[in-house]
Amino acid sequence: MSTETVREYLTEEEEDRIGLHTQEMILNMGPSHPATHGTVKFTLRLEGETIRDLDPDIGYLHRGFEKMCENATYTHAFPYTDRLNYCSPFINNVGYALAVEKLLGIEITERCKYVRTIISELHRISDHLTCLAATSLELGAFTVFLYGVQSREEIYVLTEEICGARLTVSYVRIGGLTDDLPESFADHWKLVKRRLDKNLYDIDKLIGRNRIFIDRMQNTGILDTETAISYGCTGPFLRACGVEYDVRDAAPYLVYDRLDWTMPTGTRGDNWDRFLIRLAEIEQSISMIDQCIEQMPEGPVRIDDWRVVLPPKDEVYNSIEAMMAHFKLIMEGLKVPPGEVYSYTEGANGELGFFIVSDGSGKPSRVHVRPPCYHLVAALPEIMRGKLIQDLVPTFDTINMIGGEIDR
Amino acid sequence: MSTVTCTIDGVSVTVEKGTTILEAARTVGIEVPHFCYHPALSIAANCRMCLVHVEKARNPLPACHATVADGMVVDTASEKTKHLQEAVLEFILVNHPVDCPVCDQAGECRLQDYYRDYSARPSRLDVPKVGKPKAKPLGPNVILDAERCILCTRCVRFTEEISKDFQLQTIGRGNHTEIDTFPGTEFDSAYSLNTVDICPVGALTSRDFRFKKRVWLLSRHETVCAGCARGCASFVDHADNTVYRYVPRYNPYVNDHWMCDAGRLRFHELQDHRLRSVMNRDAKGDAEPSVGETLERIAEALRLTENGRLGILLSPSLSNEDIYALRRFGKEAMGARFYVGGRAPGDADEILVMADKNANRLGLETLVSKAALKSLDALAKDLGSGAIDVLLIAGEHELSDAVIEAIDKAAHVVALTNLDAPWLRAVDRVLPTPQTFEYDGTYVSATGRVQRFERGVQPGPSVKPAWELVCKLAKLYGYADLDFASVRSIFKEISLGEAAFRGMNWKALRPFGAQLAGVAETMSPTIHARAGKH
Amino acid sequence: MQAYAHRGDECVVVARDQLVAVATHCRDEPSMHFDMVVDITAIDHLETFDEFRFEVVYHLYSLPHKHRLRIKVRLDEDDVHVPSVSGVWKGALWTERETYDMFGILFDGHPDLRRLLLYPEFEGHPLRKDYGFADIQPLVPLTDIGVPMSLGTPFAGTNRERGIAVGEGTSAAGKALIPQTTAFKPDVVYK
Amino acid sequence: MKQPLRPKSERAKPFERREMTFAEKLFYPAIWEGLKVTTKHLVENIFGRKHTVTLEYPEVQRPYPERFRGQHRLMQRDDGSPRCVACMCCSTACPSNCITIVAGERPEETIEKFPMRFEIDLLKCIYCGMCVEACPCDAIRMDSGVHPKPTYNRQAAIIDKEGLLAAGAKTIATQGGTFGSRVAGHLKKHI
Repeated sequence: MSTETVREYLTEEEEDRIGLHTQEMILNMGPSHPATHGTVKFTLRLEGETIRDLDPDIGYLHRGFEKMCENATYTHAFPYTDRLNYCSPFINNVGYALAVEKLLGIEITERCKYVRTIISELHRISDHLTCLAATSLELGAFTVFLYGVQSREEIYVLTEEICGARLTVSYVRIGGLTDDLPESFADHWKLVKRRLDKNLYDIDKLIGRNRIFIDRMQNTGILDTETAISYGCTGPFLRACGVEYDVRDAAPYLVYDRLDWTMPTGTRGDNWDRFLIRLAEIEQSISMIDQCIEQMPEGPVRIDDWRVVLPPKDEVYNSIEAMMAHFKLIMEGLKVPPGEVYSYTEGANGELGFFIVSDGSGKPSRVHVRPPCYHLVAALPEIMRGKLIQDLVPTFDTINMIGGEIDR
Repeated sequence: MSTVTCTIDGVSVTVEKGTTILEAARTVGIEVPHFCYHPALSIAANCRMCLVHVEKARNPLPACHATVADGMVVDTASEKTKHLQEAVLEFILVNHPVDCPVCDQAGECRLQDYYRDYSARPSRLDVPKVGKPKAKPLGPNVILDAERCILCTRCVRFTEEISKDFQLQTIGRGNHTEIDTFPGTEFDSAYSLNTVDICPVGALTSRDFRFKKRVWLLSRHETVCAGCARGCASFVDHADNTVYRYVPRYNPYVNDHWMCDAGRLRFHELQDHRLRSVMNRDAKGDAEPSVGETLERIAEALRLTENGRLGILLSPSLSNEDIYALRRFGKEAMGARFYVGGRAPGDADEILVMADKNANRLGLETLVSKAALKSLDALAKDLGSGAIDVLLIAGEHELSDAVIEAIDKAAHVVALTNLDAPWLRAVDRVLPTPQTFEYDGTYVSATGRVQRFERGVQPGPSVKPAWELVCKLAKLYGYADLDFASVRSIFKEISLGEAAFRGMNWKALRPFGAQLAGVAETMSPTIHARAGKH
Repeated sequence: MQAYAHRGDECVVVARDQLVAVATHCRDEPSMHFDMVVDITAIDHLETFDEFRFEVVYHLYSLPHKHRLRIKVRLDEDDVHVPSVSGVWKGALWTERETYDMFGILFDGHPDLRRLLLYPEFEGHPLRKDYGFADIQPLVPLTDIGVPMSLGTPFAGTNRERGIAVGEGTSAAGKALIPQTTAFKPDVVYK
Repeated sequence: MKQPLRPKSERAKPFERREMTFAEKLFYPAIWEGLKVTTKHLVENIFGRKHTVTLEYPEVQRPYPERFRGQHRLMQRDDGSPRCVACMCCSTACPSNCITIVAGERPEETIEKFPMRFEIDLLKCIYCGMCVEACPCDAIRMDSGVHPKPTYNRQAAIIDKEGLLAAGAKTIATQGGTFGSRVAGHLKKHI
């Protein structure tokens, strides 16, 4: 739309207000804009290159996750949770399972806790790598993107070995896991780690002290701490503001209180802080997985209660007791006592919450997800107001919006 | 009668003297697990699942058999009792085959339910299972899998006490005991399928329903069997717009827990021979004539008919709402003559089956007075003498050749019916109406019970209930007074205007219905013999 | 006011007119210091309770004290108004919009209460229990987006009101142009 | 000004940011450094393919892991008939409703129920493995090691019983009649 056509619609008052040289204009960015990976649309009100206002328009990937869960058994929801944050499906699986287990009031086995910690951290690395790679890509550092996704690819191969699929894992079950870690896991992890270390080193070499990159990241996308808290921001975003909050530390679940790890926090709350925090967290996650492999005890990964977990297959084939328990779980799903819980875990982008209401039947009466990036995108207009349009790209990248998660 | 007070799981219960612990617990909502106990059958106390601990009693007592005494303290849920339940289940399951995948009972099996609720742990016993005959046909409708049987003898007691034909017995001893018929006979009782319902496990299965659908995939709606004038309360189980089975629904005023085999299996006939499309004799082309267009033609013909020259042949198998709408239209708008047809009478027995095969004769005779209804012979005579120009046939009928011939001569014959029948060849226009399981309505049974049935299956797009068609027809004809939006509004008008129905409420018709005023409650002597005792 | 705990989650049920006062107190009282509203959503109790139908649920968290609280407001079916807490926590801005979108609960005093995840033409509120799992939305006709509104209008409004398409491949009507939404479309399997 | 209340954690480790040195401010050393990395990769990949993770796909194929969830197969009994007894557990457990089974009766066999039709719509299937988990007879498996192949039309993506059986093999699992295999563990556990 040319300047003339815009002018046709302006009243004189508006022309006075806007002035001659700068004119406000409305720009739609998305829903399939190259710099908004994930389907989201921003309606920008621009004055020159300055963003006067911004309205994120989400929902293009809305699949009715919460409604689907109401019509499925508790176990059926696992494939659905895979598709929430598709960069770290294990964390969603674990978060959902922990919520239902909290509602059931059951305690999972020791080994299962360690395995769940390992897979959560594994996918935290994969999520952070995706975020770092995409940020670099959109700021022009294509090689960094390749190194990042190369390591992520290795993690996907490992994921496939653990559960049989790269992305749609559906690995965790209420009361345990579908299966133990494969025997080859520790060896394979060593290979993945070696490649990861090398790639992180290369990434640091490429952009760690590169002024072109740093100038785009440093002092852009700043949100002051008070506002960030008020918006409900969590995760690397909040830690970049200097707030020492991590669910794994504040309310340790699984085995996080037994591991030795640090929580990197930033000082300025800008994009560069978030980028560095993610890099540092990858290192922490690597060390956590190593510690878990070392500490992990032998034992079963499923609890021994046939009202919750499916009996072992050879029992099902050969004994009527296990067969009946199996049928009850398949036909009706596991019965969860009436009640409601809010259970929270640290997702890759912050607090991943599941609010589950049960009416005592085999199907949940309500499942609600609190996606971590939802609150970050909600704060985006606040961050970007008065800033330049080119800063929107790195800011949106380090917020790391995941379409599947925010739209559900 | 004197009462006694006892404590069950800490809850104080006051019941009549002679009540069993199990029934006393039920009055306060405590469920004691049981297999062999059935409220309508004698007490056998052989499954031992209902064992409970009673304070001061040396041994655990079977709750279905032991009667409540004053001051008794019963526990049905403590660790001690739970241990008993686990042990009994473990014992019952020793010889149970691993059959859930092929067993039709899976999904409504007592063993599965109780195992999950009261045990849920592996068996400690590992002995070879006793082999018994599998898939053995006992009779035309029932198949026995003796391995799955837990020998609760509910079926044996049913044939002895309810159907009274003594066709089943237990043979053999110890863990080789089996249910069987007497040598050389087969289980051909008219009530044999009730044993399938009361069988708590998958030992007796229905030959008709076998492997057709898994029960957990079925939807269930309340309905009334329209097979005879008894009007047994029942459930219709359906999935994907297909009826899979009828199951009796407990109604102490009508059928207690039971239902006859013929009534249960009648849905096949109704489904296979049902009319789905509008038929129009003078329609051109292959396209199905629309309901609206056909109704318009009928209204046209009615407008040309003089008052008093319309005949309406009513069937006693129409619902009260259909009859009421037809009566109002016929009487008020057209001054019509009413005739009664219906299905021909058949066999009867002392238990449930009645000779009159029409579900709603009492309703018809109450809503359209008996005097106003003329016989089929009168219809043939009136048609022959030319007293009727237009004949409207509503509902299901079995007509003799003479009547069909007479109908054929009438100038304009319209049918609102649901089944294919020979007399349809004499009809000019047919509008399909739904079956009992396809729409909402009420019937009056021969004993005067008004019962509601609800829609389970969705009929085709051109299938409309008779009352709806009549309301539309009245509108097209130019009689605007007849304008009902739903069955509920018709029933409301009936309950306000008709003396026999006065005070009835659509919602309150669930679950057991209401008694028609002026008709005494009469029950089948056989099935209510035990009920009277309690 | 009524309080209970289940599985360690503490919950308070407050009256609707006291909600903002309670929320402000929770935030400002130093011993509570709930500085973050973690989540806002609602529950539809259509089949469970008779005396109320909806519960609006607020999850609060205090960063320094590390404690959590759930606040509930119960609403009747025919009066689904609740005061907005967006003045207390900014995190309520979107979560309340989403609750409105999914349940049709109206938050009085919310600065910009419109649909968030769904498109403006969507009929009904899908997370209500009486919205069928297999319900299909009507087709939204293509709208003429050639008439832009005056640039002086407030920024808030529905998608279509502020629809000026600038740039290639973008459509201002956005989601409204998606032909017949497939959300919640059933899968018929057994024929 | 009063210091705002903030959570404290022993784990927290604020990192310090290094200011850019003069050399870094000049761009060129950093660019040179980056070029060194990429050149190293280039050289290493030309001579030795040390870093390449890509495969020359149709010729070189990555072996799938043991747990890989690929295309389904139906296991066979010794006589080649399907082990499936049409219990419908898999189609009940399937979250995407992609399995169609019609049961039939064959009175002459010991296990008198069998699937007359067994179809899987691979376009609907989400490869979650729930059906394998739900099968009480070891009849359906997803360990064929074959990934779903693209098809030219939708009909070709529906595999029928014959197709599934052809991919299957004889199972080693036994069902309903062997004793002794499960014994010891439970005896130890409960006695």
